[in-house]
Amino acid sequence: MPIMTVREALRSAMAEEMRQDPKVFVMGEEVAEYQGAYKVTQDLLQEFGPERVVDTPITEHGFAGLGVGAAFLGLKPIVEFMTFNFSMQAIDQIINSAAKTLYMSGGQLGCPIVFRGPNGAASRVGAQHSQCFASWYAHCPGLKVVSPYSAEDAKGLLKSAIRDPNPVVFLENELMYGQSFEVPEGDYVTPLGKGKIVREGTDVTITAFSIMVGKALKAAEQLADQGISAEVIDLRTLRPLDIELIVESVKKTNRLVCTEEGWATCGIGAEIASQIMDHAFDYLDAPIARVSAKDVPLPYAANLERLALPTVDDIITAVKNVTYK
Amino acid sequence: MPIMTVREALRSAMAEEMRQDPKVFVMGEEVAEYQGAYKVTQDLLQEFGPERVVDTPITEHGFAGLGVGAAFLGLKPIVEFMTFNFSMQAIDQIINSAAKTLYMSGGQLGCPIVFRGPNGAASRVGAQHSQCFASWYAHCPGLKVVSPYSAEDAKGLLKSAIRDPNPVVFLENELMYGQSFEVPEGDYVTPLGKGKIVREGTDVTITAFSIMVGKALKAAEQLADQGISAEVIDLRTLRPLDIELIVESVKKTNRLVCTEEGWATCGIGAEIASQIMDHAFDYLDAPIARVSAKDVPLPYAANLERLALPTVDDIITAVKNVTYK
Amino acid sequence: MTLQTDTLVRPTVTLQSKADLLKLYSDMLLIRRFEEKSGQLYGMGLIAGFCHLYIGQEAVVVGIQSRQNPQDTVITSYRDHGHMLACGMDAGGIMAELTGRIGGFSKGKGGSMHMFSREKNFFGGHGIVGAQVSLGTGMAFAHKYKKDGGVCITYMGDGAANQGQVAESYNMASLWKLPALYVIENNRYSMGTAVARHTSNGDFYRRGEPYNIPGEKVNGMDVFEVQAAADRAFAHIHGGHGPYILQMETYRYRGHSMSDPAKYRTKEEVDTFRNTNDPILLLTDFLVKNKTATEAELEQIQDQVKEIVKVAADFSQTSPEPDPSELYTDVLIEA
Amino acid sequence: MTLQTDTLVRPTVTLQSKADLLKLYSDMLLIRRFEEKSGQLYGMGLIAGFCHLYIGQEAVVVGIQSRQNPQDTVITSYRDHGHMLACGMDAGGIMAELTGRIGGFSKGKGGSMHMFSREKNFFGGHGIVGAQVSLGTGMAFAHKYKKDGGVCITYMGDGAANQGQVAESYNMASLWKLPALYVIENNRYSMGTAVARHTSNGDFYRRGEPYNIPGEKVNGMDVFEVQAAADRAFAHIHGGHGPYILQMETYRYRGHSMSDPAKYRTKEEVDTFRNTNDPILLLTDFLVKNKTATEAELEQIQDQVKEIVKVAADFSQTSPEPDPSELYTDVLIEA
Ligand SMILES: Cc1ncc(C[n+]2csc(CCOP(=O)(O)OP(=O)(O)O)c2C)c(N)n1
Ligand SMILES: Cc1ncc(C[n+]2csc(CCOP(=O)(O)OP(=O)(O)O)c2C)c(N)n1
Ligand SMILES: [Mg+2]
Ligand SMILES: [Mg+2]
Repeated sequence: MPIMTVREALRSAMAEEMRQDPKVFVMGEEVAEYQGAYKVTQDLLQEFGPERVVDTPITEHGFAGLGVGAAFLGLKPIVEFMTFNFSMQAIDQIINSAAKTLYMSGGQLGCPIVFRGPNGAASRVGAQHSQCFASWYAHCPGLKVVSPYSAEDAKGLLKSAIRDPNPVVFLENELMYGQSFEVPEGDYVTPLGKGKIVREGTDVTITAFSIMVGKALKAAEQLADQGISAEVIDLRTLRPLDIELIVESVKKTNRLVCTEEGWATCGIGAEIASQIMDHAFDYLDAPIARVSAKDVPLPYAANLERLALPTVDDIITAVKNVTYK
Repeated sequence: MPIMTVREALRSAMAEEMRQDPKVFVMGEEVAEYQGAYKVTQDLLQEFGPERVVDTPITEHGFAGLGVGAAFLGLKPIVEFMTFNFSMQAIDQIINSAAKTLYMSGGQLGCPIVFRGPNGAASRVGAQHSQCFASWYAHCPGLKVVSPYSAEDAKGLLKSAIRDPNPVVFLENELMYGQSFEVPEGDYVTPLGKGKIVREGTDVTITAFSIMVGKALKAAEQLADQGISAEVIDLRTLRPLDIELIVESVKKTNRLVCTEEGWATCGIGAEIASQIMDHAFDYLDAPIARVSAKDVPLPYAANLERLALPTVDDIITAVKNVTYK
Repeated sequence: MTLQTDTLVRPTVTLQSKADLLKLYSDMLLIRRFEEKSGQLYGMGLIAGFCHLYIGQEAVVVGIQSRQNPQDTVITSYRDHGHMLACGMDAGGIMAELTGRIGGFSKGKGGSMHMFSREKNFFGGHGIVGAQVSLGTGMAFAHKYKKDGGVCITYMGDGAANQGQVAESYNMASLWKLPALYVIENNRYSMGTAVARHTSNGDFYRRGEPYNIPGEKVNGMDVFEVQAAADRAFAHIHGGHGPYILQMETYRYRGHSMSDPAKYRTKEEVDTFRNTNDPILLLTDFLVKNKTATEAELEQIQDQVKEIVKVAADFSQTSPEPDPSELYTDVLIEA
Repeated sequence: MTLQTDTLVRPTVTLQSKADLLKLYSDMLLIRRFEEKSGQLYGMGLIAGFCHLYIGQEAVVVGIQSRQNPQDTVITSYRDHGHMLACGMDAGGIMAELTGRIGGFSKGKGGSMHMFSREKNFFGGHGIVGAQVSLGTGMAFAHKYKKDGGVCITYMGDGAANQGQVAESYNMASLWKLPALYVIENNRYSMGTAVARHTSNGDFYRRGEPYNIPGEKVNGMDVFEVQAAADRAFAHIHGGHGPYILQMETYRYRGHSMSDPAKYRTKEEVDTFRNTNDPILLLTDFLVKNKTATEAELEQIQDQVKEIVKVAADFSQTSPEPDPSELYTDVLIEA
């Protein structure tokens, strides 16, 4: 299988879908002439021209709403937020217009749109540029929320998201853009709403999404050396959550550690923990542990930033706690 | 003790604090000449004049930011959102400017501001006007998040919020405004960060906030008739959460039902459930149950709206499930 | 503002057939009567929540609608019943939505503020002040992208005109020369706030100037002036010159919504508009004075309108509530 | 734009003492050298994340700052080092923040984009494009509320000027006649997007017209023109007439941030500004031609500036990282 970075995977997902469906277009800040602030849209302008690869002014509220309106008329916009931090400017349009209109119209007016861009912490960019919005978006019915880890999934899930008739929030990670993975050739899609066991194990289940999958896999490796067999689940989609997959795993391992890079409070881990209690309480041999960012705005200083974000060691510690080792 | 509506309680909290501290002022849509869209600011203009009771244009983003800027210079703004749904327009200023600046300034620049207004469902106002923002705000460090039930707490907590040197998100409920409660006389405050046992019980703990406290109390009454003794906790503050109080209660009752009017996913109930697992897993005799709105945008039709929102019966059912009755 | 229609016969008018003129009358009257009935049903508890009546503003939407093309699309705020009727949406379906019944345009799930008709090119019905302006700009974007010759007509209130996303939309619409007509319905109040208290400059039509968007202020009580302005606007837009702004000076007779006692203005102010500047009276006057129609013909229309509203009201009460299973449908489209 | 300062002696200039004139020189030079050093430290990996240099734009902030009053407050975006230095904040404290050390103005927790000094009336340093404009409007509101005679000076970029909250702020500032000076630093690019590609009309100073806010376009490379414009603006604001907008035509020599190769413009374009329109060269020329200062005096200032920057750079590397316990402090103020 060819090797591809996550960046290339995302780009080829967009390019392939744009080739196939003239209704698909990309818009956002610096996506065209600059080739993308993080180069995810590189070469798209050259191939598809300025009508389908549209540089916007820095007005997220307006251009997100514009995207939703275009979707109402049947276009399939891909709206890039330079980072998801700036989606806060536009969040009313995402929630109140994109997510709720199908319901409010009794099924008449769908909104086939993808909001995508890097989410969560990058490196040393400070509190305003580092927030993880996974749990906010996952909270809201009417949306699908996706957050891939590998290049294979980044491509397959983004293609699914673009084809999906519903509004999809697609949370990438800047630090992942340059990472390489094996990627199947050709036109494949990865279904939304399905998690994936990325490492099998028997003693504990670790859930993760986006960059945390890599940390969970590293933790699992080190734990294996210490005789603990961890099963790692890449959630991939956060709404709807593939709870069956987690339940099955927990029924086997009887222990669960939920990881995420954002804040814990009302986070994805909290949701999984609650649902597992509903579905597999009697299988739990230990309380479910959460690993997350510390409950502080992300600091700039190198040492503090390291302390604020969840690490491989944090996962290992949590696993040891729930396995009482 | 005198009887007061929640509306009057909130108003007297603002009036008392404005009398005491000339730096406190109120701003928002229709707060002055119209006397408040829901009359919470009635008479304030008459007493304090247009410089301290400020009608704004319908520009939440701008006036919320304006409030934060004024707070940076030492004023103590009370920013009313006509409803919290419209806070989505302004949420970047609430999170990125109000909540994070103290940290980003190394403790130099605090932001003593209160964002208040009705939150969650009113009656038949449809999906765009009915969202509960409790879990979104509770997710974010740097904020305090308060959501009172009784008039006594509405007054005492709002006074604390106004005096607090930090940004406070104060979530009211439109349907509660007209409800009457006994309220102590004089200048009292209710501390932020403390929950309250509003009914003692032994068989199960029910947590609730805002309008759900009333439903939880009604459920507890009916359960008592059926021989089940429920302890009801009014959370009052959602960030920081008074987890000790809940833990103590669960250690006694060994069962927990978390209620909220908003959506369950990544909600307050999920957070409480997760924390209780951390702190009292071995005390739990049943999985923690959540009662919440159904996972759909709020419908307008009377019958559907009734079905969408959590009811007293839903709480009773959940309690019976966790008590295996 | 004073009566003007009886002193001037505008070019647009002379080109209109009797049928067209009577349709203006009929359309405006339908809105008026529909809204009056809505108010009654609200009073009877059959409609709940927010309900914003359009009474007084009828000439705006009827005038514009009469000059637009079939492929043009419309989007507006929560004060939307008039726009839906003008788009040709069935009165019964609208009224049944107000009562929250399955026969409503949104199966009862949307309510007064949230109705849509793809068939009639009506795209809501939006409850967030100003949101429809970015959305409408996106619809204009889609018209251009699809090269379907359509124009998106976006209505907003005077209060909405201050919203930041309106300015953002103007900037993009002008930059990309989108076929967008922005109609500001200046009914002088944003809820209880008079224009002079929400902006230092009520010339909203000039808000496009910094973005090179032309605009005009129009007497929105006079359907002929509305038509004439619409013609100028569409000519500009069809010429490929990008967006246009029309500020319609109008007035709402009722409170902001059903719960608003409207204490912020005097009875005299309301009466002045109602008595000397009512869009339907003005048009009636014109039709009669110019002998376009007889009293009898007008009465016939009145009867037809009455009947439509009656049928709609009946339907809105006999159409059943949505099935409980509807609670869970339409959250997502099955992929 | 061509050299102008050697052909005209402006009224403001004649009123300035030699010390004042040399302070302009010294302040601009300090910013230039400080930023050059920041770029070096970034290259060495001592500064990380985003770092936006102000090189080329020095005349703007130095010119304004030289005409404002001590009680006036300042707020700007992430391109903030120049503003902080002009406010008199210690270069070492700024540089140590860039390196993320405890001696930084935010104890290392904020970084390049997030620094503040209550003492020097500098209120950030904000990373969200346009956010500082509403915040600054609120600071102006507070000046008026407190009747302290202060003006809030809010800086923003050309890209930021399109943000909706800017329009919302203009509306409120004008409605309430707030003492607000908005300075748009038009450095011709919003990241990689040239002005003509982000708006159809680059006359940002006219964006206030729909709200009755006066504005002017100013040669922001000429510190004297900046000063003269600032005087007009402050006179207007102090007269109680509300806000004022100054659009400063300027240029940034470096990329948007350290990671930007700036391929969207030609080397010639940059060189033209640098060689014929550099604010420091222009002032130097003036000082020398008018015999205000000798080469030796200027060299002395250059040495002083060099020393300040050296000391700052040293401090930024010797100041320790914040104690790990700092992770949990400053989230909330203890009530
Ligand atoms: C963002 C937002 N803020 C506040 C509201 C509450 N609200 C609904 S309508 C309205 C007044 C709007 O006035 P205007 O734009 O003049 O329209 P009109 O009602 O006069 O047609 C307000 C404040 C809202 N729906 N959305
Ligand atoms: C709301 C928001 N959107 C996008 C960004 C990313 N971003 C940071 S600076 C910038 C360009 C701003 O250009 P301009 O306002 O002209 O200021 P300059 O950098 O030229 O000083 C962009 C797009 C951001 N920080 N905030
Ligand atoms: Mg109005
Ligand atoms: Mg710029």
